Amino acid sequence: MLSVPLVVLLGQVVLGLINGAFYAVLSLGLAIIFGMLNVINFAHGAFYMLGAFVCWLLLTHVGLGYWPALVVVPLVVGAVGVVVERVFLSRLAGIDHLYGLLFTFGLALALEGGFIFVFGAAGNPYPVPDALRGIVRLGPLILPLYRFWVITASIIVCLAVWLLIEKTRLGALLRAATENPRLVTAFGVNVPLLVTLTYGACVGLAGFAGVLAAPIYQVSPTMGSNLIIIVFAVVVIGGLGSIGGSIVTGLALGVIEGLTKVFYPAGSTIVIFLVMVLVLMLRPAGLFGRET
Amino acid sequence: DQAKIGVLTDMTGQFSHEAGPGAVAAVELAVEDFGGTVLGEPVEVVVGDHQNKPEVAASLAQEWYESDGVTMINDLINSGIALSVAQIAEQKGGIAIVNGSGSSKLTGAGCTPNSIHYAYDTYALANGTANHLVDDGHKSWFFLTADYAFGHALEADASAIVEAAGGSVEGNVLYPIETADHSAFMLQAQASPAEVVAIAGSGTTFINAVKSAQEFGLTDSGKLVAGLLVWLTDVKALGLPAAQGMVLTNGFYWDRDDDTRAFAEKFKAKTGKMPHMGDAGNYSSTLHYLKAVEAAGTTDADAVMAKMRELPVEDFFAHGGKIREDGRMVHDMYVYQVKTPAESTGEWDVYKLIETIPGDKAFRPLSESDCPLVKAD
Amino acid sequence: MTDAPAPAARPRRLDVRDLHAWYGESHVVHGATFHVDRGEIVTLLGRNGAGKTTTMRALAGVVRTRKGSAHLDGHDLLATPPHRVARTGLGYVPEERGIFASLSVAENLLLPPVVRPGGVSLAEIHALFPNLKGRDRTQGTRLSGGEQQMLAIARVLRTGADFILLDEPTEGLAPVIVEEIAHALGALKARGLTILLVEQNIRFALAAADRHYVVEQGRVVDEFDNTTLRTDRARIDAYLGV
Amino acid sequence: MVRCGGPKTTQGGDVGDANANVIETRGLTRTFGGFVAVKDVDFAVRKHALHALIGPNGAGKSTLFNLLTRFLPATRGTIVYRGTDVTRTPPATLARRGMVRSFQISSVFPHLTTHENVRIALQSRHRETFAFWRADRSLKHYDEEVRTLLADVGLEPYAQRLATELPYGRKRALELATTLAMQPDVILLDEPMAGMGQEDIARTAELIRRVGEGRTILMVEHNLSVVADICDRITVLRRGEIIAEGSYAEVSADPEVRQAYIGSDHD
Amino acid sequence: MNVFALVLFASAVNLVVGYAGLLSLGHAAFFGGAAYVTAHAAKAWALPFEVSVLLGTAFAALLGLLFGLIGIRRRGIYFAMITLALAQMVYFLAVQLPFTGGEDGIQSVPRGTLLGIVDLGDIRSMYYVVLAGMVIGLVVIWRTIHSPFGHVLAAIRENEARAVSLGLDVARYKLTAFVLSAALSGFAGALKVLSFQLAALNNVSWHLSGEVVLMTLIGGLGTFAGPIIGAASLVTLEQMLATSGLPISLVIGTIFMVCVMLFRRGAWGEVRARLAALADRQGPGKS
Ligand SMILES: Nc1ncnc2c1ncn2[C@@H]1O[C@H](COP(=O)(O)OP(=O)(O)OP(=O)(O)O)[C@@H](O)[C@H]1O
Ligand SMILES: Nc1ncnc2c1ncn2[C@@H]1O[C@H](COP(=O)(O)OP(=O)(O)OP(=O)(O)O)[C@@H](O)[C@H]1O
Ligand SMILES: [Mg+2]
Ligand SMILES: [Mg+2]
Repeated sequence: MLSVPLVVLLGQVVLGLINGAFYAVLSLGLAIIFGMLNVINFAHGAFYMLGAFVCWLLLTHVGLGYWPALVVVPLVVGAVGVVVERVFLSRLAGIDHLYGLLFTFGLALALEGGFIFVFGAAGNPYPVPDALRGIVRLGPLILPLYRFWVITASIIVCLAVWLLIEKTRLGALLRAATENPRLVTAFGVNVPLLVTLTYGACVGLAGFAGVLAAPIYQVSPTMGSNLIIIVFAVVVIGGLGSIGGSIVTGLALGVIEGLTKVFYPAGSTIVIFLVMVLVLMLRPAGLFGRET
Repeated sequence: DQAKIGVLTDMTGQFSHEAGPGAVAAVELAVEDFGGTVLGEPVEVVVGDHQNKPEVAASLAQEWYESDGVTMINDLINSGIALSVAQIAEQKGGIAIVNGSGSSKLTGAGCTPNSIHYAYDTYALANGTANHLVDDGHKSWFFLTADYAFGHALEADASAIVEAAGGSVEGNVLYPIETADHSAFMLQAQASPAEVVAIAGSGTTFINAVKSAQEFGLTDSGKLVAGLLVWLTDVKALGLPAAQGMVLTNGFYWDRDDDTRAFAEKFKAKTGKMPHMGDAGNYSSTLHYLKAVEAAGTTDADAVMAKMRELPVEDFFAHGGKIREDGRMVHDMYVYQVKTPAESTGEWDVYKLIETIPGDKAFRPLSESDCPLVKAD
Repeated sequence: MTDAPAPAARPRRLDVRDLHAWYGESHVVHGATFHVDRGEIVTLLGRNGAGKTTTMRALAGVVRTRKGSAHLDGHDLLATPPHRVARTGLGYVPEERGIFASLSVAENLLLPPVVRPGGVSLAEIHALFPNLKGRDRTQGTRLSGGEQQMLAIARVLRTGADFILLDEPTEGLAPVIVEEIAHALGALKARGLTILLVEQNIRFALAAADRHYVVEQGRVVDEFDNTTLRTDRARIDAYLGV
Repeated sequence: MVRCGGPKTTQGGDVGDANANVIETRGLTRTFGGFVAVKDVDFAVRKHALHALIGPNGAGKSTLFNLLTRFLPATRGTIVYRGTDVTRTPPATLARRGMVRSFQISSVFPHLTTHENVRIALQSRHRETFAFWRADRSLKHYDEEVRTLLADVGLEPYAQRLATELPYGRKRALELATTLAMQPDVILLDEPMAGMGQEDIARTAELIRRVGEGRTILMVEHNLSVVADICDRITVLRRGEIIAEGSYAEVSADPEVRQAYIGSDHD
Repeated sequence: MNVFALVLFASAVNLVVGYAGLLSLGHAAFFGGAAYVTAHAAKAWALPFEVSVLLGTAFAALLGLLFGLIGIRRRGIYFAMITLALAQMVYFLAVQLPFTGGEDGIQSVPRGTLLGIVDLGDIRSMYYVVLAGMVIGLVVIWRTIHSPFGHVLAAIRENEARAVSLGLDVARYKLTAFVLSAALSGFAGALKVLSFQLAALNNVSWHLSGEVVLMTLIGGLGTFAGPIIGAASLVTLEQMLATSGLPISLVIGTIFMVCVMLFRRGAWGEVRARLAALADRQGPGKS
């Protein structure tokens, strides 16, 4: 085990960061929906899948390429989110958040089942855009160029969202609206609209991650279903309500997971859960969360 | 005595592209081609979606055999389910034919007098590819193995053969089956001096592994990728650019001869896609079953099983195929290589044949079997 | 300005007629009728459970099942979408204070959007409630009970709302602070604000308000001015059961 | 008036008698981040006293309560309850040893009926809480006692209502009834009158006085007429420190207390 | 018979989720863990039926104790995630340990005889034994929620701080409820092994933990009949859909969504609310 060459180890750290970037984008949206709208959005993985599929459909049926898709897909997926929030989730506000979980779980199942029904379970290939094809040699290490793009794009998006939420009043408004929507409404804020748009935006983020993922993974109906609980774990480890926490945790866990893949591959599926148990035993509200 | 065939498969879940609707179509085609009736009664086909839940499969199988008059259950993708339905077939006096699952336990510790393992098994697949490549001079191997019993079996079988044939295993990495991202393992494969990177896994994770191999330039850097269990649908899902050059063993390819092409056309007309070895196995085994029922003059499981063993399997899938006492249907296997996009002339033109392995060399010899039925002899 | 001119001389701001309100199935306010004129401070007095809080919630749009009529400066409050009510200049300080646990003190303070210019400045707020000074980063609900009450009041004063509903603002406050609030209300009134107050503390009501309504079982049953209240304590005590 | 300069109360001459002081703290301190909410407090409550804790908002009264009942760990200092050091005792244990509190912001079991709210306390007192094999009919024998307790605080008519539906003032009464059901030796009441109407205040004050016989009560209250009326001893806290202690007359005459807390209005 | 085991399982989950207010996303570890232990005891150690079931149940109880000791002081979603994480570790062990048979599971578990008298190979007697097992489990749950302990549990769920101030050591009550629920879930898992003669990975997966909470929710959280109705209808539905040719996840997903939108208190909760409303309307008329 100790015979792992240093290059491989370094490479793993980079790869881990890249996976971590995915976790960060997904958990960011989830964390906002979860921490601020009080919805356990189980459909987040399904929206990620939807993002990849819309991207693929645009390419194969409309001929729209990767770059425009990067903008169009989040809008499309976000719009779906807006409809879902408006028509369904908004009616569940104020009751036990388990019902939101049940609903989004059902939605995820239905989306996944529906896509398998229509497109089959095997999935479809999506080509890496020309500009990002090829590999980068870092010394003896070979890494695909596209992965570097993923990490750059994700980190930029994460930072932008973080600034928006933490450095503007928006975050405070959202949190307050979750706690006591009627009072915030009485203060003159259109809470339902705020909530709907936030949900749409976060779901759009998942769609964005889906576009990033399409060229790496198969565009397949089940691509989001196992990811979802990992992303949940990331959010919880980071601490509910902490946007920055979920970004940092996402990246860090990507690296931890990557290194586990070198030393004890079988453990890579549970290392995140192990970390979660340890963190929660020591810090009941996660790494960056605050206790209420 | 009415023959009633149950297709128990994954219609809508993760394996539905490997079996599911294709399996149903194949069985229905076989019944049609047989004439639709046997022993003067129409042959009925029922379909069950086990959703990959052993309890659902077991309940359904029990109900089918016990009260619905199902005489034979076919396909049975998902090894846990195949093993448990084989037991139920024995208890209830039904017949189970496995085409979907590849676990060689079905003819080993889990064998029963009422079950047949038909299209392929992990041993045969590993055996074909490993033998061929080592003989071809690719002696050093690296395994990328799905970390579960099925992957371990594939790897163990293949590495034994590699070593027996004078090759060497340079290393391996076990990837958890939930892994979506295989890049970490690719780095290890890349760093290994081995010539062959063999992927011992199946389904979506297999597809993702091959994709990363391509992305990380494994083939470009002169390594050969071998798939130890590859369905035609996997190659279609990957696309030739990603799958090209891969070496694999299979029990069936539609473009082998006129008979296979004729079947493939019919199958395609019905389902819109070309059949793979599971589909062909489902067809062939159903046909063989019906012939045996006719010959036995009854649907009684023991009598039909006896006839199925007695009659040779003779159709486009297998010529002179034979069912051994451990339930293994022995037939020729084939080693293929995935064509490059340039070589391919059509959507489904993806394999070129590089070796045919005769049936008696393809499967695990009875002498190595741990099936109690064999020892009893 | 502090000396109240004759009520009739003032323009009417809030006009409530035959207001009914429900929690789900239970009918709590049964036809309350009252009014508040510009620059006035008016209290609703009454026993626990009389429906004072519910009346305020109905006006602020927090309770949505309502009937009857309520106009503020001519705007029909019952027809206004709930998030627009604040735009009419109405500010609401709820009985349970409504401090947000997930927000810091500063965030709580800055949360309600400013609806008009001329709100109380942060400096003035800190002068009025020195406890809030330097506590910006403390989590809202970690303040002491009284400090939370101060924060709830300060929060609404900041927005520039000029018609304020104050539900038991003195609850849990130290006597010195109560006194100061009484003065502060006077000062606010001088600035032209109009205030509707629910109060259990009669002493405070007397010191702060111009007129008083008595609420009983969801109806307004009596009205006093300050002089009557001072001279005829027995009448009000009968209502309040002292 | 007695100033609390020294480490011990010098009043009454029975200092040192472990029985005389039910609660004693030494150097009790609690900080939140850099903020010192309770600073080096030496404080004692004598047996069977009706002791009031007053002081400006944010003085640290509720924090002190939380420390005494172990809802918050102390940063420094010790707490002695009936002669034993309880600085590390878990809160539930302390409650079972007879020290029960109420909360400043009403704290009831919202979706249980008023009756059930009180009954839970009786169950706790009689340790009838773990029997998951016994039928709840066995709880019937508490009915009479529950009724009496509810009657004491004027909640009889509400017995079958869910606690959440009670008006604010009634919730406070319910909380008091629940606390009394524990038959505590020491009761800590955090602003029991807050939000109550005049009639209830008078009744509750009377009730507190009544239940206080043979018990020790420590209460935080801003309603000074009540404090003056029923409390025999008063401690004034400001910015986490004790600034005065004594009878109401003594304390209210202290200019510092007047300036910091009472203001000009009260006499 | 799958129905019986899952009805009991869902009811056991309801005990913690609905009555104690502890959302557990790890209960499959108890159900499936007990299934593995029972199957292994009956098959590899050839222990009698009763003993295997007892071993499975005891194992689940111990596992419950372990989960509880680690997680019980965490609240809400944090608690849920700890249970999920620990259950994932059990899943990991189930994949890795040799005796579980990996993804194939343990098959052909012998049923043996009950107390050496009733032959459980006979499907009919098996059926009644499993039914009886379920009824016993449900009686235990019924007793628990309508007991002094049940009332304390409700109080803790409603307001933990107040419960502490009344001298209730909340962690102990929650832990008791959690262990009880784990044991009953294990019992359900053991019953399942005996009806199907198999233990498999899907019995310990988080999907099952999630599903069983959903069953409870659909039937009506915190009602006694809710999980029974929820589990029975979902299992039956699953069985019916298996041969219907419909895309199952699509149908089940849609049913979940419709249920949430139409009756948020769960099927049974909704019925009860309607009955109560009816009684209210008639009440004043009569008096
Ligand atoms: N959320 C609620 N659901 C149902 N009934 C309620 C609710 N809140 C209050 N009530 C009931 O409405 C009636 C009026 O309550 P309200 O709070 O308006 O009284 P109040 O006059 O403000 O009393 P207090 O002086 O105690 O604050 C009471 O009988 C109360 O029980
Ligand atoms: N958890 C906490 N974190 C930070 N500050 C706190 C915390 N709890 C209390 N404080 C601060 O400690 C000081 C004392 O609070 P405490 O609640 O004891 O006051 P109090 O005397 O009860 O006041 P009131 O009469 O207003 O209830 C307050 O300034 C409060 O903001
Ligand atoms: Mg009120
Ligand atoms: Mg306080």
